[in-house]
Amino acid sequence: MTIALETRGLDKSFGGLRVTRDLSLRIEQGARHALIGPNGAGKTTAINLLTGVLRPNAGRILLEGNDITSLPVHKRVLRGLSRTFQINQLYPDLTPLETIGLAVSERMGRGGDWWRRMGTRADVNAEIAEILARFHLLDVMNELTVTLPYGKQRLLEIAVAIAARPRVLLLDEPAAGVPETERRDILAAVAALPREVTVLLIEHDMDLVFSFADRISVLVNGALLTEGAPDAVARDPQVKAVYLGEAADA
Amino acid sequence: MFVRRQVLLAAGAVAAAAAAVPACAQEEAVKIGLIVPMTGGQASTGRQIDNAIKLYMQQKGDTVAGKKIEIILRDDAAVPDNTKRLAQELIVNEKVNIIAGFGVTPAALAAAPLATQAKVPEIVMAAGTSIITERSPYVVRTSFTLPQSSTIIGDWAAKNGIKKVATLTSDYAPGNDALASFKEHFVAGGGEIVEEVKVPLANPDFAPFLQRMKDSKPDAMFVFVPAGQGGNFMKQYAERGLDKSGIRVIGPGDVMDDDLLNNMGDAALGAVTAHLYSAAHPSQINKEFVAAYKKAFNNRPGFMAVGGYDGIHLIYEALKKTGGDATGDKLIAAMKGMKWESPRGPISIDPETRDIVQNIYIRKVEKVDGELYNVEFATFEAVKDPGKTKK
Amino acid sequence: MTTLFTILFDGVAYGMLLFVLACGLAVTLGLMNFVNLAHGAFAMAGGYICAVLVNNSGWPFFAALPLAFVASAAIGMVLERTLYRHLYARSHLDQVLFSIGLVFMSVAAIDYIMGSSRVFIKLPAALEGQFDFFGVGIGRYRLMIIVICGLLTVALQLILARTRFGSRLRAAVDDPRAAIGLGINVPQVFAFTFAFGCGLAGLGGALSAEILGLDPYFPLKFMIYFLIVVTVGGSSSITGPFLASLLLGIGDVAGKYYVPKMGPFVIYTIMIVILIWRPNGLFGRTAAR
Amino acid sequence: MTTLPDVSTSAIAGARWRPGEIAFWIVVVACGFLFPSRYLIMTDIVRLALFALSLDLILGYAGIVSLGHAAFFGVGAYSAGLLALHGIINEPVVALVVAGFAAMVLGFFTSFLVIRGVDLTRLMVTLGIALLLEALAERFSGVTGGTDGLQGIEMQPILGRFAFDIFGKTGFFYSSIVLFLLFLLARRIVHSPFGLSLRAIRNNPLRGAAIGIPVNRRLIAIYMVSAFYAGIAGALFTQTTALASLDVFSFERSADLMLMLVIGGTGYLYGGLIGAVVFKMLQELFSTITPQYWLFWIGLVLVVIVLVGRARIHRWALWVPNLIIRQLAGRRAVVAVPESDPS
Repeated sequence: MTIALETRGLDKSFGGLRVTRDLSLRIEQGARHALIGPNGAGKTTAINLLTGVLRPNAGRILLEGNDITSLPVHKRVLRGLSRTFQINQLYPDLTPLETIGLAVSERMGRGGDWWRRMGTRADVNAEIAEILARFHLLDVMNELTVTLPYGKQRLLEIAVAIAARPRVLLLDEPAAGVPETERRDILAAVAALPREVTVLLIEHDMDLVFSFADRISVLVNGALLTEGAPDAVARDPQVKAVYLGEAADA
Repeated sequence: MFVRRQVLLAAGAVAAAAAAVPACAQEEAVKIGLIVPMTGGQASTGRQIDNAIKLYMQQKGDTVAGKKIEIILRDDAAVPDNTKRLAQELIVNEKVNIIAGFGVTPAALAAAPLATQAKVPEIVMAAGTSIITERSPYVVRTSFTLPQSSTIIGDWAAKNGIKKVATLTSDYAPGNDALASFKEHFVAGGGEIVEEVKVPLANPDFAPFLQRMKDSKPDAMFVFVPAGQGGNFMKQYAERGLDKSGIRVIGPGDVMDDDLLNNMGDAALGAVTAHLYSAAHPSQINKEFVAAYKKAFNNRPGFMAVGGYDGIHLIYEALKKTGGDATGDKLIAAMKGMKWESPRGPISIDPETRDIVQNIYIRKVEKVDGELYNVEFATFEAVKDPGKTKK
Repeated sequence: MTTLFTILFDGVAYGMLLFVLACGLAVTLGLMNFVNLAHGAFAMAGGYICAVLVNNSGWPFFAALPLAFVASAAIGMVLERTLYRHLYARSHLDQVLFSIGLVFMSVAAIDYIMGSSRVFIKLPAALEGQFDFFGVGIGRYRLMIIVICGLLTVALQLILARTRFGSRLRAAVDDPRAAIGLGINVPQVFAFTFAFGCGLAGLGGALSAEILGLDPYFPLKFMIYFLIVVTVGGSSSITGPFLASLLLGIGDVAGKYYVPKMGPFVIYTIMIVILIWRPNGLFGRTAAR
Repeated sequence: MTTLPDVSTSAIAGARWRPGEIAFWIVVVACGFLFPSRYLIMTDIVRLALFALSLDLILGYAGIVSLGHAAFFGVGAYSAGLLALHGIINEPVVALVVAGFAAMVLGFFTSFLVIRGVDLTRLMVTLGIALLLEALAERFSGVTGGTDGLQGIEMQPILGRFAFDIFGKTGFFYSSIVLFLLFLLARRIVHSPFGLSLRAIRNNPLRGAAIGIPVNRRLIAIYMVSAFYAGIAGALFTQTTALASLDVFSFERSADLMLMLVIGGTGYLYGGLIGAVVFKMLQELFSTITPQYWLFWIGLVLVVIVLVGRARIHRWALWVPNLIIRQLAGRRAVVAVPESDPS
């Protein structure tokens, strides 16, 4: 198996606070990998390091064997590393059509076109239509994002990430805050992600994690506690102690 | 969702249309478009001119040779592109017969081509650079030119024991005019310029420049700052102790402008300037003028006010001469060579250059009845603009 | 050599004056993150109040100074309660537009009431002129400015460091949200500070009439200087603006003396460089959020 | 994918010309023929409109605030003035474009200072740059004429055929055509993928990068375009008035510009144009009523607009027209587009 995303000895400190400690992850091509950990374990920082929002103090990040440690966010996206956000990071004033159109245009390298109106390239349009259809957004494609129901916004969040046609997708709590009625759509969308896309899922919801992941890494206090197949992790007494016990209360 | 925008568009367009409705009214009146700075740094110039014209029309009535005189006041804030636009609109829309005012040289220059094209007299009541009257055959000036007073103070200084002079002038055309004419005459008379500083026009803090003046240890300093800045200059002059160190102030009279003089404090005492007008000019007509102006506006008139007062007088007299015919060419012809007694003394319009010919007085600041005045002690009669006669 | 000292002396006096004029603005920005371009209008108000009292009502200069402070502070308080407080939550752009509007209004209003020409305050004779101190020319008036502004600065430091109000203010500037949590009435602290800052500006305006000149365009002409003081000095303490003021004062005076035509150019360049290099000011600690 | 044409038409829909827009431009042209005596003020409005359009491009679309946009206006103005004065480029249209590029070059270099930092830093840096240029222009009075401005500029006829006349007819049509062409370009830009990416950046810069938008590069690009527009506006100013003075850099010019855009609203291109019309009319009205104190009323307008809230003002202004539309057209007038705060 080839390694899609790998970190080697990542370290990040804020002031005197070391929030990521010597983090080394290896995520295999096509894996459904979950990163879990209690609150404050450093999951968000890890994702920010992976996507390039933050720069590590030490360590390296490799995407399909290439060092991307010093690449800015947008270049990582173009290399095939895309993400969703835990809290929707959408464009309130844009429609789903425009949002997806933007992502598709950027991926095709047409995002800087200033001489051409949106919607005049057939290849771009076809892909927009395909993605909107796949995520059940066609019916609302001309509504402003800010007016959409939360579940639809959540779908759009994932759709935008997919529109960048990633080879590695980071899903940051995709189902967080979604009402029960719309939850199934989200889960279905996640489950229907193409097999060749490697997924790193950052999640609190253990049901989702265990139904989805084929491998789990547990993060505690910024360091990797353990890693393994779901049942192995579930049985791990250390994990039970620090994490599952807490989650069971929630 | 675009309806709102369309409506806004349409609303804007209609508004634009409404704005552009021409105001056309033509009756038996002579309209004068008065364009002066009423706001901004040069505002005091505009206010004085406006006041003086109001005073004159109050005294002499608003009808002359059977025509009603109508003044249309516009503020250009001394910004030339405003001047040009306002002048054009006054000429085209308001159909004014005369444009007048012009606080600063660039403003007067900006309007000159319009005067030529429209054959409308342009009465310059303030701006003092020589070249203005050469820019259009329709320009007539009732204020002054800087070389008029600067050459004379240059000669006077050289003859009265002043050997070394430091100069401080505002860095714009009138300042440069003043400096050049002073230098030429003073150096020709055997004087020496030991320090030359040009101050930005919009600079309020003279202290560092004054320190330079002081360090160069001249007998006197030649100062030109535009009307309105003189007060600040003299304050700092005193504060720096230049009055105590025996450095006298000489220059054209702008720095000792009458409307500020009394507030300058005793440091101004003894400053010698050459200028066209002093509120203390000892003539009956001036006493009446000063009294009336003070009564109406609670302030002493300065030379800008006199420029406005004479300007409107010139228009009245020219209209009398043409019998109310306000055609540009006829008015200009009538104005050429006109002579009269102004509050500043006898003046006339040079028939060749259309510039003013006037007496230049050497004055010294003294205390009269507890107030500071420029007291005249020598007179150079009928001075033409040396900036032109030279050519 | 003596000239150098005179320049330095003038620069310090100028800088001190700028500090008194601008420190209220620094607090406004630090505390409420409010960009008040109309700060100079309060200074102008103080200046004109002092001028009217001294010139028209015959008050002694030193009696009129405190009143300039009180009156400007009162105006500041009223405007804060009626207008400013509605704008704290708005964007910087709105705040800038609003305060520019106020500047325009104040310019025209003063022009209407007081006329457009420059106003001078009649000074007691003791303050006029210069005396020699080992060959260095010392302006009496500037010396007085240094004394008054120096005392004020010390007093401000003491108030901030020693009093209960000072510690509340510091807490509120540091982190307004935490301060509210601690039970500090931040709006009240702010209203008071705002008024105090306006009062200082008014006092500065009265003092500066002699040196900077007082006319209706004062708020526009000196706005950029105040902003430089605050942006360069940072808004997290008053030491920053104080040092920035001195730097600006000395730099400006020396620049005009030694390179007469390059003066403003030097100042603006320094400001831009500092802003790029340290966006929160030379002495600032935290981001202006 | 039967929905394909649907997506395409919907995507283009935003860029389609609306009747209101067409009416707007018809009125502009009509003004040129209806009010031959008002060419100068109309030219002034057209120039301001172009200038405001330039600010709208960065403020309304990319969310960059600026208090010193006059810097580019001034550079354009002096470039055009110097080109004409020294006879370097006599053809006004070519000179216009060259002046625009001069401003654009300045925009490129200053963009690095402006794209970083928060609003306050941007406000200060832009203001500082404009003041700096003003000081420079004053310092090098040998080139710029200093306080007196460039004197003696004489413009050659446009394309060798249309001479600038004293009453501003040529100037008006020339400026209007330039405005219209640049407006078309701006319209195309904002409806392009590039323009859409700017709106995305303004909405949410973090997410912008996360979908692969090179944020800084886009901001620099639009800043340069905006500088180009402002430069053209400045050059038009010089060419139509044959003047260029220090005043072109003034803070008041930048502040007025902000006011215009605030009146008209940001982010839909017409805001600047409408704002310019309304602002100039207000200024004209106030200064006719009271030549001394018009500044007060302008200030009051600003204060009121901000206090009441910009979005609310626009809603009020449109309440009556919307009502009429509802009555006449029998359809729902949507006032839904929120004036999103640009900062």
